Amino acid sequence: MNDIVSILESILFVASKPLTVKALARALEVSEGDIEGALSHVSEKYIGVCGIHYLRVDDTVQLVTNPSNAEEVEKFVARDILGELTKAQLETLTVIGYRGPITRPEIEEIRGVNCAVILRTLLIRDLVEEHESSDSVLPTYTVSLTALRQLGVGKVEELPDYTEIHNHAYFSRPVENSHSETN
Amino acid sequence: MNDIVSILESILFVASKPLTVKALARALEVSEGDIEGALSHVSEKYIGVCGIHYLRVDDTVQLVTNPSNAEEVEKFVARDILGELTKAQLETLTVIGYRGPITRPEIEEIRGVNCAVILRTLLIRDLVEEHESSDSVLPTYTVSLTALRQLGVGKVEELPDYTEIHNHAYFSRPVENSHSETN
Amino acid sequence: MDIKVGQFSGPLDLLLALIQDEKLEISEVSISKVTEQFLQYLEALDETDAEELADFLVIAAKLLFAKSKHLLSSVEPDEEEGPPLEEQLRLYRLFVETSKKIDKLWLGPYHSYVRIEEPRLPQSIPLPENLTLTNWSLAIANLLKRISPPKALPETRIDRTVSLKETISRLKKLLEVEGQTKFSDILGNSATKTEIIVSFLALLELVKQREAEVNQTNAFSDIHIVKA
Repeated sequence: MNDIVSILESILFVASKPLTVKALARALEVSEGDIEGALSHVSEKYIGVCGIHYLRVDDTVQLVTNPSNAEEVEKFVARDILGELTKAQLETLTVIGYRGPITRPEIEEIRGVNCAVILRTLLIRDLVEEHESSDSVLPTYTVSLTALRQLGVGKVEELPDYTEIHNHAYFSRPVENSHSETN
Repeated sequence: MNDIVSILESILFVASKPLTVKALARALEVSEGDIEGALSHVSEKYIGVCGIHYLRVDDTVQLVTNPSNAEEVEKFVARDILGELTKAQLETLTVIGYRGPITRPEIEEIRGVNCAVILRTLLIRDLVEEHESSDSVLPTYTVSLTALRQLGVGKVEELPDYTEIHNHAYFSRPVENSHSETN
Repeated sequence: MDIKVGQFSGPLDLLLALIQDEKLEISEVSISKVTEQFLQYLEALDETDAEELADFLVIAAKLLFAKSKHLLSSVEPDEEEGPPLEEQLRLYRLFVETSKKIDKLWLGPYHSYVRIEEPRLPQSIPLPENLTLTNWSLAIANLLKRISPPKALPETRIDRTVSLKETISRLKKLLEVEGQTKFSDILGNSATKTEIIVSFLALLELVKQREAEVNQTNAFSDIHIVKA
């Protein structure tokens, strides 16, 4: 087993939520005393000027951002979410507009890149809607009314060259290459 | 404004995704040079036995857990299932890792085979990244931070025998070949 | 050696396997030795996969080119053709050996994890100003442009693949009718480098099949082709 302090740092980092000393002791199969000992090292390190701080409330612990940096962090989060659409976000949105309802693997097949993070952002910004599909395990996506309103159209069929692009040969190809791992 | 290193740590901590030096400079309203200076401090701190590690490929950075703690961390987060790589995927990823940023024709020159489909698969699996190149018509490819996380290294330079292979003369002189016969 | 179609990740992988199977080191001589086996494998390839066949044909052309250098002295190595095949193969082998180490890391116990921050939402989210119909149409046009080339490429490769077979049968017919010809006549005036390679490949194939014989009076003169 590695250095228990190092392991605790890793776990507190990924957890993104408060963890109890008891839960940590059980997971690492050590005593609560050992955890307390390691946590005292963690508490000395993530303090002061460090951008990541150690926070303890009763017997729950977690890592959080340094409160002094709150303003910059908020600004970053806001800008990250509120700024203009990136090229990739806009492109993903058009694919959903012309081909929706569409699943994530289908979008990725068309764009040729992973779209997980982009879809999450578009969902948070209320530009796409997620639908549980009855005949598939995967949810499907369509552009939201909010996005259509911003574009000044009433429905997706009113998007520029809708019929032509909706039926475009590059999109209509069956999902082929994703399985041909041999090449 | 607080210590730029501290703010960077906070932002990398909350971002939960790879960030570019450019995006960080814009968010903090400082020069990219200032960001680079601060990142060099971050890179020296989150390394070695520390539970949090610093990853970098090209101009993209992210904080992740120390790869040595994977076993314990996996008790708290869903295990990454990236699956095995096919021989062709492995070859292509290796070429990109050691020779990236690299264009598709350059990869094909080394592998002697068309790599369009395999690159698409690697892009969809988020194992390589495509970069629009300003000084070339062709996009270049690097391995992604996702791939580095799976390989458990902080940067491509930590890959086995990186310097030797990265600097391998493309057209090695016949005299130099005697040593390559030994392996 | 029992070789199966699709077993190799490419022509260099096959070439490497053939040389290693003969327990030879990579050299001009060893590559020359396995040329015949390489061509045999080519015949076993699924011809419907034109793209794969084309990649194997490029290496086959290089192999035959190297083999014929000594026979036909008018064939000068072209600087644009890139490094000698043995150099290319050594570099490729270096990456194959390294990829095995990468595989160990890939499957090994050491992986890093990212943290997923709970989304922090501001009170109200304004709409992105750049979501306009103009940008919309621009984005979809760019995407369509970007995803078109990978599909166009195989078509040009198919042309090349088809033309090897066509060239062989054209040459065969020509010899049957005329009895003899010259290499320059086969090429015509506007032959591209690819056409020269394909024609040369076709000629060597006919020599191999003992359908034709070639001779040349001096180093840079035309090649005379006679029906065997």
